Amino acid sequence: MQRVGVFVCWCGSNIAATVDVEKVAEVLAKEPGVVFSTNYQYMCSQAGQEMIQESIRKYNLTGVVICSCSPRMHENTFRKTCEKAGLNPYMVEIANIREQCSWIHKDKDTATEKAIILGRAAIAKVHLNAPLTAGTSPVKKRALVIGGGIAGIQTALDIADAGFDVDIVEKEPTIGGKMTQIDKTFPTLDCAACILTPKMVDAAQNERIHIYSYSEVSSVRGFVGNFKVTIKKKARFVDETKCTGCGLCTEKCPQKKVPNLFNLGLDNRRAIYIPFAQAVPKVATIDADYCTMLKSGKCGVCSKVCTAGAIDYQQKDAFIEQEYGAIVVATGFNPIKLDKYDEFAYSQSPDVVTSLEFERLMNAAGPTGGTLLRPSDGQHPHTIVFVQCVGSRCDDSKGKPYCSKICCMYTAKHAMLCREKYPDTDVYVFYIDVRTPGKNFDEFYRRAVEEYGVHYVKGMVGKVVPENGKLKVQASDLIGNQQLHIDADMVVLAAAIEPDKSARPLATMLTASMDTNDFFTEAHPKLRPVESPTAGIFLSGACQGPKDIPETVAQASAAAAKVIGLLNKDHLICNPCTATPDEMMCNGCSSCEKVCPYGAITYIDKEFRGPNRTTLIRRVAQVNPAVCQGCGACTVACPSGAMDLKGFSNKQIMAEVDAICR
Amino acid sequence: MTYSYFPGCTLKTKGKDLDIWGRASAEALGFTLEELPDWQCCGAVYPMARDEIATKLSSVRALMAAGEKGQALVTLCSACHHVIKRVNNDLRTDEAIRDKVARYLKLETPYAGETDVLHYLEVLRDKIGFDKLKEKVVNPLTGRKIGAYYGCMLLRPAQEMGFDDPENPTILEDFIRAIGAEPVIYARRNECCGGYCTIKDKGFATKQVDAIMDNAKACGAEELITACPLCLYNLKENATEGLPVAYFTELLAEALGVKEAAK
Amino acid sequence: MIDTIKRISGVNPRKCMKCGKCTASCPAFDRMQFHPHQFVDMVENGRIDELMNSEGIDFCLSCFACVERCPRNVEPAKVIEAVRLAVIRQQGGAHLTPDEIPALLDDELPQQAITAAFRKYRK
Amino acid sequence: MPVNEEFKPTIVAFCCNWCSYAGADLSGTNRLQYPANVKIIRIPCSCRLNPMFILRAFQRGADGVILCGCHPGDCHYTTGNYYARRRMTLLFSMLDFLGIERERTRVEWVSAAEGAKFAATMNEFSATIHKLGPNRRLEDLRCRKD
Repeated sequence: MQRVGVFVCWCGSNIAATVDVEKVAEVLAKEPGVVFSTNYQYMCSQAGQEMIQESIRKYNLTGVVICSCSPRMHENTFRKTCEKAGLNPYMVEIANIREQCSWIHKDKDTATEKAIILGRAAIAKVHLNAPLTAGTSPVKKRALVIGGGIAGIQTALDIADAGFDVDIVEKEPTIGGKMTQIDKTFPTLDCAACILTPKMVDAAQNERIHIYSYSEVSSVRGFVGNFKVTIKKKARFVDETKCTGCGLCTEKCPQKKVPNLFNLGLDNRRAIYIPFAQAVPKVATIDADYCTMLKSGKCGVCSKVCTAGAIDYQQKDAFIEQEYGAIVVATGFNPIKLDKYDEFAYSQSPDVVTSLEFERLMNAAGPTGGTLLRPSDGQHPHTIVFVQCVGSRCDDSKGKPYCSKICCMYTAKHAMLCREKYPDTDVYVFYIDVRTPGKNFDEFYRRAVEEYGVHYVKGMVGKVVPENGKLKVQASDLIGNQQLHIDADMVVLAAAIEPDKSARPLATMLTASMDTNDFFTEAHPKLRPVESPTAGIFLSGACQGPKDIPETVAQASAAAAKVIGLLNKDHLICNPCTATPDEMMCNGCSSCEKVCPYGAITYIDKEFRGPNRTTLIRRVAQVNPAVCQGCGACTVACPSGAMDLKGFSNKQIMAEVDAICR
Repeated sequence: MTYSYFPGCTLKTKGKDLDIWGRASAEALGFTLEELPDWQCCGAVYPMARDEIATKLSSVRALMAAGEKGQALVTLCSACHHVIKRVNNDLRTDEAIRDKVARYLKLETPYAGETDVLHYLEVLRDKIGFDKLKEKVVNPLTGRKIGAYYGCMLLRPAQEMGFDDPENPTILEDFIRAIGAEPVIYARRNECCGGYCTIKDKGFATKQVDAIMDNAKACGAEELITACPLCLYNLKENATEGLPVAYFTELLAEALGVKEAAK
Repeated sequence: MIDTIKRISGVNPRKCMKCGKCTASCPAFDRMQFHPHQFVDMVENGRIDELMNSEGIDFCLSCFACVERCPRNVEPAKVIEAVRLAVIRQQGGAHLTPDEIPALLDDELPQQAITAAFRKYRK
Repeated sequence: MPVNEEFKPTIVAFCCNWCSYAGADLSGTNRLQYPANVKIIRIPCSCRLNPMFILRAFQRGADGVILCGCHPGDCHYTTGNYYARRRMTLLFSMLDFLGIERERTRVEWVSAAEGAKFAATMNEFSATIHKLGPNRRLEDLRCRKD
């Protein structure tokens, strides 16, 4: 029989307001094996922890039950507390009487009764706990960053700076991401390329960074400290080691009618291309969907003009295996498709554009060389209407339920730049709210209104009608209580942003959780914002939620710091709650081996002593505790009941069941 | 294929053309419209009030009559289509309405929206197929530039109607292509014509219709087609300087070569 | 009365985020004293009498543009319909009487228009 | 069957540590109420649930048992919830054979972000058990106190 101590926490009034903590402590004191029971205001505080340690020593406790908040919150805290007092940390059980009791019930009697039952279950379990010792596993000192936008680049640079090797996997032919397409950045209006491209070069030149461009992660196995990743290098039909990036092929290629995705299809490029002049790596790529040579075997112009002999039409996808200690997800975002919002006539007129397309139209390296011209007729627009919140802040059935966060600011930027470059344009911004929380953000927006004369109208556009070369915009002005009819030359839609489509399958590979909008979930929304709940997976940038550039960079560096902290360790403490077979009961059937997702179970032939001094060799299961993650699938698959899980044994769970149903 | 057919009040009087050419074309295309024997007027507007049951009953009776024959219910008039489809949707999704209706009509098993409601155009698109229709055309309307006027009733609210993209529909354009003419896409084809407000305020309908006509003309349309008698009326009677307007069934009958015989 | 409107319409005006897209879409804007977003707001704040006595509630065309385009699925048309019904369900609240009809007819006006008007304008 | 006013069902909820237990915590954090007769047992993964535990619960007087795990495809251990799903399907047919109402056992996928779904599921499940009344079929009478 264990000597159990019970500690009931008030959590200030969080628990004590709805649970009679004194009564709980009193009733639980009468449970078998309980030698000490008390309650205290903040059990997790210094004083509370000291009280627990003192009681362990004073009453010779062999098991501790803490009735407090969720074990997801403070289980580790209390385990460490008890360990310091000489108790095995796995002799601690938590009864969750806050999240799963006091916070969800209003009636004090009911909540108290439930708290007592939860306490009993924990006591019943702790009686069957056994001291556990965690093993260790080595840490592979190399990190993988998935996504080579500004988030991925920053994370990689910081990790490399700390002296660790890091690989960037980028699905496009160049790193740089969305920021390469942006013209100017708010609120300082410095040019995006001027601040981004040096970082891209830094990444390329850093000896510790390896860039896999035009590549994807195709499988992930293993666990924190020991991930085994397969990277698929897609065939680009150009030998990266030979290509000098001279660009001659991209001028000579006869296939001229390929939509230029870097300019969002606003102009055309060739079938062999380098996305933009500052691309890293500066290597050509053949677009297999359009290349005549690859499709019909007739052409070969690029191969003829390439003096480096880099063109390789036979190139195949290549697969690379690599081991990593940590993985950072930096898959970023995309603007949503706008076909569901055709009241704005996006698919009916080329002069209705998204904000990202507008960025390209304003960009000196864009299709118009930086002069703002209407896509339909190449004329200067004189009246421009910006529409905010297109697809953001919607009911689930109508779009994205969240605020995309960056649109208010970039629209203010667009409006301001239009007025600055072309003072003869009338610029209207239709908004629901202007959201500018950020350093110098609201000042920026006010400048757009006061100094640059942008017409901010509280209201929404209801319909855009292309007619006779104009866009007839019908909108509401809620403060003026009128319906506005504006003959505009261009309409710019601030489309909601969503996580990149590659994120969902990646999350499945990484077993990292996502929310309903496909943003990666952080381990704790406030206290662990750059870690995924899955150990060893870290989050950087907009894959976790909408973010602007400064926030992305901040999170990228934070994720890097977490990775560095992990890679600095030589060994990781493993989870001691692993499966363990009872060799005497094991009949060697292999059922457990088949269900183990980690390959942690193997079979060995072992000699056993039989009756009358005979020996016999039997085939029995063996679990590698460094690999076992403790899911318990094998325990249920085992037909003879030989397999059990430490910390969640059959007996322990049944004791809990009995205590609850008693 | 045989469908139950709900013509509606207007198609028996002022909107006979929509009906006659629709039936003649159906015959030519190889499907049968079986008029429900005792249909009652649908009420022309969908009863939005959640506390009104009586106004939904005529639709329910028609739906159940079609259901008993195991047929889908086809309509031609877009108002009837709107009302019947939405009432059907109510019965399908709203338990309270379903129960009330069942008690009102003394039904042993409540009607839960089992019958499919199809617009004639949906039959052409989803059951016949515009490709098949194209093959049956004997008299292609080559060279005619036709603007489709959808109006409100067929499209909105899209979540309930499920007819087509409510802001950029294509079904009538595909239809126009199938009968050999050239569709003209213009943005106001789903803006309201003024509806029943024409009774009290012709000027209002004129304002609406003129905007629609200007937009259609600017985009190059030379004539308009519609599926709604009230839209047809407003477009014809209340336009300051309008384009010719016809029911889509008229052009269908013309293309199939059954127009004259039907009259 | 707020509850009556909420009951008839089944609309929760609290879902509205005051973007004004309904009013931007409304074809009958000019004919109405209060506009769709105001309807939703006034029901939320209990200003029902004002609404019932306002000009132009009969001008809602039930074209459902506001319903279709509302980002929050508020369905303003249902609110307007509920207010209109609250008016015509009162004694003498009808907006159209049978003896007015003949003067309004012309040869081509479809039955549909008369039926619709009767449904919309009187008990 | 008339609802017994006095009937306070005992409901055991097995929640996987990664999704559903966190979802239950979230419904607490958001103060979403569900009946107090639902008691949660934390297990590492839904695949840790031995169907025997459910039978044990019924034997000891539970009136309903619910298993909550990660959504299919989202299992922290990649495939655990698929095993759980298959095992539970078998258990359902066994419960049918034993004559225990199938509605007394349920499997739900609740993610760590679905606090509202967790509370709603528990409310609904508890209402179902209320309708079914006390579980007498499998209860081991030797375990009863009264």
